Amino acid sequence: MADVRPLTLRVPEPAVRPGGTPVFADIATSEAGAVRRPPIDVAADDIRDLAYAIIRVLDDEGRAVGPWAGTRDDAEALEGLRHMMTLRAFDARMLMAQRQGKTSFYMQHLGEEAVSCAVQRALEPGDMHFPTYRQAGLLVAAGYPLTTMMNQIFSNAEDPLHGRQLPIMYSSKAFGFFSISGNLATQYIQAVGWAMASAIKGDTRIAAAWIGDGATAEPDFHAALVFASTYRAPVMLNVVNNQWAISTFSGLARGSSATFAARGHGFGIPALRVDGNDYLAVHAVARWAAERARANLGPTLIEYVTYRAGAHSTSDDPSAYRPKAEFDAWPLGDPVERLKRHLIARRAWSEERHRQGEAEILDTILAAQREAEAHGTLHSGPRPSARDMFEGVYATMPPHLRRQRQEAGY
Amino acid sequence: MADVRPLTLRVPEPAVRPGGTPVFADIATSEAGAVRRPPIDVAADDIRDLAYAIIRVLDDEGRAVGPWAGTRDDAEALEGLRHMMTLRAFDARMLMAQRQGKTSFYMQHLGEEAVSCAVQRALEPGDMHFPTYRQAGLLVAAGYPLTTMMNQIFSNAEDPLHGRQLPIMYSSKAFGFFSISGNLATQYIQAVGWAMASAIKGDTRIAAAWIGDGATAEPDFHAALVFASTYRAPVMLNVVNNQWAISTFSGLARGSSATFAARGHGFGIPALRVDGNDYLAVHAVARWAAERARANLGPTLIEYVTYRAGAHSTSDDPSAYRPKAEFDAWPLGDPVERLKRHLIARRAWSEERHRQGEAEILDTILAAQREAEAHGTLHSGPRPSARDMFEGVYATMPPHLRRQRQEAGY
Amino acid sequence: MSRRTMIEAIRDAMAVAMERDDNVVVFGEDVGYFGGVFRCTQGLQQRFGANRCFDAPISELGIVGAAVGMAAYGLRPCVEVQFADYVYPAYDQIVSEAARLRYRSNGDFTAPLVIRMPAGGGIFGGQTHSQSPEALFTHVAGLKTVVPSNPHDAKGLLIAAIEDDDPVIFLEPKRIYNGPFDGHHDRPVTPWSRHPLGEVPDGHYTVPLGRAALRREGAAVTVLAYGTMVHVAEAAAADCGVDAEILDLRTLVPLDLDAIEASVRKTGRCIVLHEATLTSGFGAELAALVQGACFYHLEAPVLRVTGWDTPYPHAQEWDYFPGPVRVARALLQIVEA
Amino acid sequence: MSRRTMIEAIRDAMAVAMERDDNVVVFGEDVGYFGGVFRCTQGLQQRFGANRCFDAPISELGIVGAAVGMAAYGLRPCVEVQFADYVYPAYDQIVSEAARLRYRSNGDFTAPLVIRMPAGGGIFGGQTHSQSPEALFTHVAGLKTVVPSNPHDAKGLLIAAIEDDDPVIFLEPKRIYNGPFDGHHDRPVTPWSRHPLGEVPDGHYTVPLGRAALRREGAAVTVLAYGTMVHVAEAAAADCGVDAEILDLRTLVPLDLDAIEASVRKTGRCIVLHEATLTSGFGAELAALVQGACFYHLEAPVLRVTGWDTPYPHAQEWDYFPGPVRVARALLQIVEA
Ligand SMILES: Cc1ncc(C[n+]2csc(CCOP(=O)(O)OP(=O)(O)O)c2C)c(N)n1
Ligand SMILES: Cc1ncc(C[n+]2csc(CCOP(=O)(O)OP(=O)(O)O)c2C)c(N)n1
Ligand SMILES: [Mg+2]
Ligand SMILES: [Mg+2]
Repeated sequence: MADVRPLTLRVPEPAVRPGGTPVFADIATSEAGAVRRPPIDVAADDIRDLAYAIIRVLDDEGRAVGPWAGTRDDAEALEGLRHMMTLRAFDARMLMAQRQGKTSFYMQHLGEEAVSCAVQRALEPGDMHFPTYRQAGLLVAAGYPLTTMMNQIFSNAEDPLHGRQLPIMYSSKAFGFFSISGNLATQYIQAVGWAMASAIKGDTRIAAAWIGDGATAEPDFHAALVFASTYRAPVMLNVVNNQWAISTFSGLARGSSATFAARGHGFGIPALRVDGNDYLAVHAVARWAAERARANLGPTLIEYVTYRAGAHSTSDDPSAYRPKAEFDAWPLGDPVERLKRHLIARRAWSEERHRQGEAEILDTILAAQREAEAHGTLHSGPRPSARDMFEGVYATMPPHLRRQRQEAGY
Repeated sequence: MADVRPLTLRVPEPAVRPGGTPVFADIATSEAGAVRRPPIDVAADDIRDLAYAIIRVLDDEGRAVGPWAGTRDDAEALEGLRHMMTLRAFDARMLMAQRQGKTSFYMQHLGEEAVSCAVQRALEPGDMHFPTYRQAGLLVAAGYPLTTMMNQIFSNAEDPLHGRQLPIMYSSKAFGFFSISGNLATQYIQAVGWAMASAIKGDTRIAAAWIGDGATAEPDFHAALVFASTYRAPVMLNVVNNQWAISTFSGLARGSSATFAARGHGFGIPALRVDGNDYLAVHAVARWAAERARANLGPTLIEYVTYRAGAHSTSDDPSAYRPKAEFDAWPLGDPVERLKRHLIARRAWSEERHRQGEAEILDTILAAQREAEAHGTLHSGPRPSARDMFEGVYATMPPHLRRQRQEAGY
Repeated sequence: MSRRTMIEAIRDAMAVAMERDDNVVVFGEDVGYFGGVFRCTQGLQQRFGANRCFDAPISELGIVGAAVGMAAYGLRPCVEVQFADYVYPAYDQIVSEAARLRYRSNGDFTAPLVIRMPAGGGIFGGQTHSQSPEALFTHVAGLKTVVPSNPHDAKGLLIAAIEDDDPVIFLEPKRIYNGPFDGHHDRPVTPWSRHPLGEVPDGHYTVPLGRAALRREGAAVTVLAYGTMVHVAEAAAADCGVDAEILDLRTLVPLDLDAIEASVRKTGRCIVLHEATLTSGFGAELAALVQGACFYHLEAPVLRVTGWDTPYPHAQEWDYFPGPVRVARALLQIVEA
Repeated sequence: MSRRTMIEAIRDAMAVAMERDDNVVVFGEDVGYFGGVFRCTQGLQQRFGANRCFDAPISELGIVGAAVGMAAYGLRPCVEVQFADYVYPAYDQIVSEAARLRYRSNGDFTAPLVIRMPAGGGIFGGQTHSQSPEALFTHVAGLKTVVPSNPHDAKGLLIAAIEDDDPVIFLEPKRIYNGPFDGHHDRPVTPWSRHPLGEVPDGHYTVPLGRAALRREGAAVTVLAYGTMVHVAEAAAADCGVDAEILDLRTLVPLDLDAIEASVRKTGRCIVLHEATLTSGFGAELAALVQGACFYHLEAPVLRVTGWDTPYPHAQEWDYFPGPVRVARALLQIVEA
């Protein structure tokens, strides 16, 4: 053993840090339209290569090309554009509201609006999403009232969760949106359990699990893959790879694997990788997975390749850990711009209508905000009652909690 | 959606249950010698097929064939045979001792002796195993005193762990054997941590993690793959697939994947699958992984395909959940028989010397047992002191524990 | 009415609940085809199908996490964790998810599920088959915690737990699965068939969560116990002749504080028993509550007789277990205080 | 000697420990290049290299599990869990592994590691950025649990914890990272630079584990507190004029029972404070111990002023937090009892 050299620890680092020139050499983009579309009953083993490709529909000229094109007509694509624009404008207003002290905390979607907005349209009413904090597009695209979202963001008297939960940690059974947990990844296995329940009951509804690239390292991700693989649960397993997990780049969680989609392979779960900034590709891929699930063919793992253009949250300043201009170098562009160009190319939209649309959307949001603020914001105006803090811990309040509420004076 | 049919839950079941005729249709055995032996610096992606093959060295006539043959000469193979025979005889005696009430509990290795005995010889002194309860072959092959093992099994006055730990949950730093945990899988990520520490210190020692097929469903398995993949830790990740996890067949944990080795793929970890009842193949594969780790090339995942011929533990009766004659139908045979035939074929051994060897080994074990029993057994003779129960909770006994010990009268 | 062991009573509770409500499903490690390592689910798969009772991969996290999702869907999962010592991988799903789902979603989603687990020592199970982790659950708002001490209660409490709309931790003292073990480990084992509480009504009934049961009326001291320790308390009182009033708490959260207060006010003395380690055990809460509620009635400090602050040792099991000798000593001590 | 915030003191403790001992390594989520979301590890990677201070994937289980393996190898890992609310995925590795490794291997392997985590509320963090889970650790034999209340102690205790041969849970009350917050949330924030305990010695020193500190001498009632609640107690005493003796426990296990007993015997009254939920909180253990050890000296029941038995709400944070008004009320109540 004399010639054995000392071991060393590899600590993965992103290609560039602040001050450097942004590069994305490891995002090997496929040509739009180049990746095949297998039948939904394909064997997982026969599409292993798809976990290393990137399914794209929109080409550089804004044309929708290839076998994955065609799941949305122009009217539907326009609706998608409006959803993404709404989400972006909503985020901008709420970021401002946070800076104004009207809420404690906010998390935005900048750059990754296509993912949640398009997937929402690929599922059916009654299906259940188990989202993270970065899928408010699911609510927006489902038509959930913006005012209600804001009521929660402002923790005001009309907050549907009565001030108990953090802003943006929405919950709406009626809109197929499971209560967001502040704990990463926990909802992933719950989605599989929900899907198993649907199968147990002979229902036709399916579930969608959501997780970020960083959170795939959590144990619940594994449990979900095991259970989905074993019971062939009717669930979409979505991984939103937006390149960052607060300050750590996606290579830290990904490790020696080239992609997150590949995580499915060891479980015999078909895996696809898609351009997450391509609304049409996201929709097509999600629709494929939803059809699979609903046909009782089991789970599909989908990696959405996108980029978190904004800060992680209002508590974060990304300039401390990544180059400022990184989003400009991002090879997959801006989802709003890309869908807009597509619609303009198809003469279903124009620059002018776009500006007009932005203005209309802003008006809607401002109106919603006025309405919400009338019910109060975090530090001013009406607020949820302290009495309510004691409610909902149990279905019926047990004696010890009643005593405590009395002691508290409510 | 009118034509959508009700979903159904798939609950995997083994091909046969008690009363049925044993089959192992899903164990697709490769020909001995047929699987290629890549260089240790091969890219994980280039050997994906090896996770679906079975590396075998010993053919049906007992010849050692193919590129994986040759890591053990006859003397070493004989030594291996002796280790396996010792472990088997030790198990038989201790099972009897348990029935006689000399210990509370025992777990045997019948049918899978090759795995731990051969892997032990592929590593170096100073390396550290993080075993489960079914790798006592690591101690036997390392020359750990049988009497000491029995002292612990009998929880007697000489029990190295002072009666605190269950029988068979051994610990020996000196013999490279990490303290066994009764909790499944926890040691898997610890092995990765130990290996990372070795790399941090510029050491040359490597770690070996051990887990059963069933326990791969536990979260620690995932954490280990993530960390090993990210930090490229010098660790062997061993999965002993002995087909059963108490009453559940390996298909329950494996789910829709064909193998456990494939679990490595999503992490870019090279994965091999080996005939676990072929001592020479096990050794060769483990040596390959150990060389990789020591050359700073990172982790290897190895699935050992074997069969748990005995009961799960002395608390278990497998006839309730699997056909009695299943082991007879097991396509990979008996590891002791197979290595014996090989050595006889090479004229390095004979039936007569084998019988003689068995008798010698039994004598050694009986002598060890007499010595151990002189120090007591669980319910008779000298035993660890109650006073000792309070020791070792902390490095120094804190005041509250001292008070409790006094209260207990010690 | 029929005589049943605690295992049979628990099995019966699940069968009754599954029969009455299609939404009740049972799963866990080895619980399907095999019927559980303690046989508590034996026959359920045959009777209700693999759709309703099935084996799970070895992942307590997965089992509880999936159960939370199922409960959110509308099922009532009753899952088994093979030993309470193995519940920790599921702890996050219990604490962060099941316990808080109703609260954080304002009732939009709920988690009516039961997590059954064999707990406690006395079977030479060493540190990984002997733990009593109840205090790790009683600290968590949103959970209920139940520990039955006999077949009659086990069945009634388990049915109540399954029908409850909140997550319930159901700890089954495995040492009394087959008989009312009183801590005299050197004496022959009594079977449940010779104990009045081994009489178990057929069919559906519940023992409501949150009500203690008086096991022995007495005037000298109140003993608060649950699970196996109820029987140890009875044996100790008999052994030393102290006229103890023994309350079987049955449910730790919600707790029957009224019954506790009434008894301690009467006796003026209180001993708290559990097998778990002393520090921050549930006995601490009981002692704190009793001294708070009955301060002016107490003639002696509340005493705790519990497991020591060490892991559960294997060979020294009977030195660790708070048996009738230690309890009797405490009874004599407190009545003289 | 220099003035430091608690964040700076904690960072300094790690730097000192890493400087003195090559075996000390620091890792966790975002702690490497970025220096931690609370900046506690800022500069350590630059100074000691990525080999000694590095980012970890988002897996608390993996972080603690790897740390156990490293500790068994011979390192002294000091890892960060980003919020105490996120420690549960690592709970099994802490309880079943780190805590029992020495015991179960009879000292053959040990787990000298420190798990740092920001805890407590007061930052509008809601139920997932506000928890105080100390009681979930104090119940576990083999663990030590530390909660500093100021920069001076934080540094000395953290160095002691890193040098300790057993696993230490190190809970950092995040609300006092930047100043001695006393619960008067409507008043301007005081920085540590204006507090005497913001004076932090340079270089190496330790504050030994297991010793409480007297923060205020008094005759009327003993207040047992730790972390943020020490400052709340001081404010409450000042507000209501009760002559309270305030003990800052600093270490919960091992506990300085001698100091507690001495004080309660003197004052005859005792109030216990914490932010965690009431039931089975560490206050239960303190109340149980105090009534047990000082029964004949107590003139009133031990009172607990704690968080309510609910998840930590977001908007009602100040209704939940046991602030100076509630504490003052309890002080007045107990001295009149
Ligand atoms: C269990 C747990 N650990 C840590 C955190 C703190 N945390 C919140 S978000 C985050 C990063 C998540 O990154 P990723 O999964 O990639 O999602 P993204 O924010 O990029 O959408 C971390 C570490 C948490 N919320 N829960
Ligand atoms: C965390 C945990 N859960 C459950 C158990 C109970 N248990 C002990 S062994 C076992 C089966 C393990 O099967 P496998 O991993 O295949 O190993 P094998 O026994 O076949 O060697 C189970 C479920 C445990 N010890 N730890
Ligand atoms: Mg991300
Ligand atoms: Mg197995």
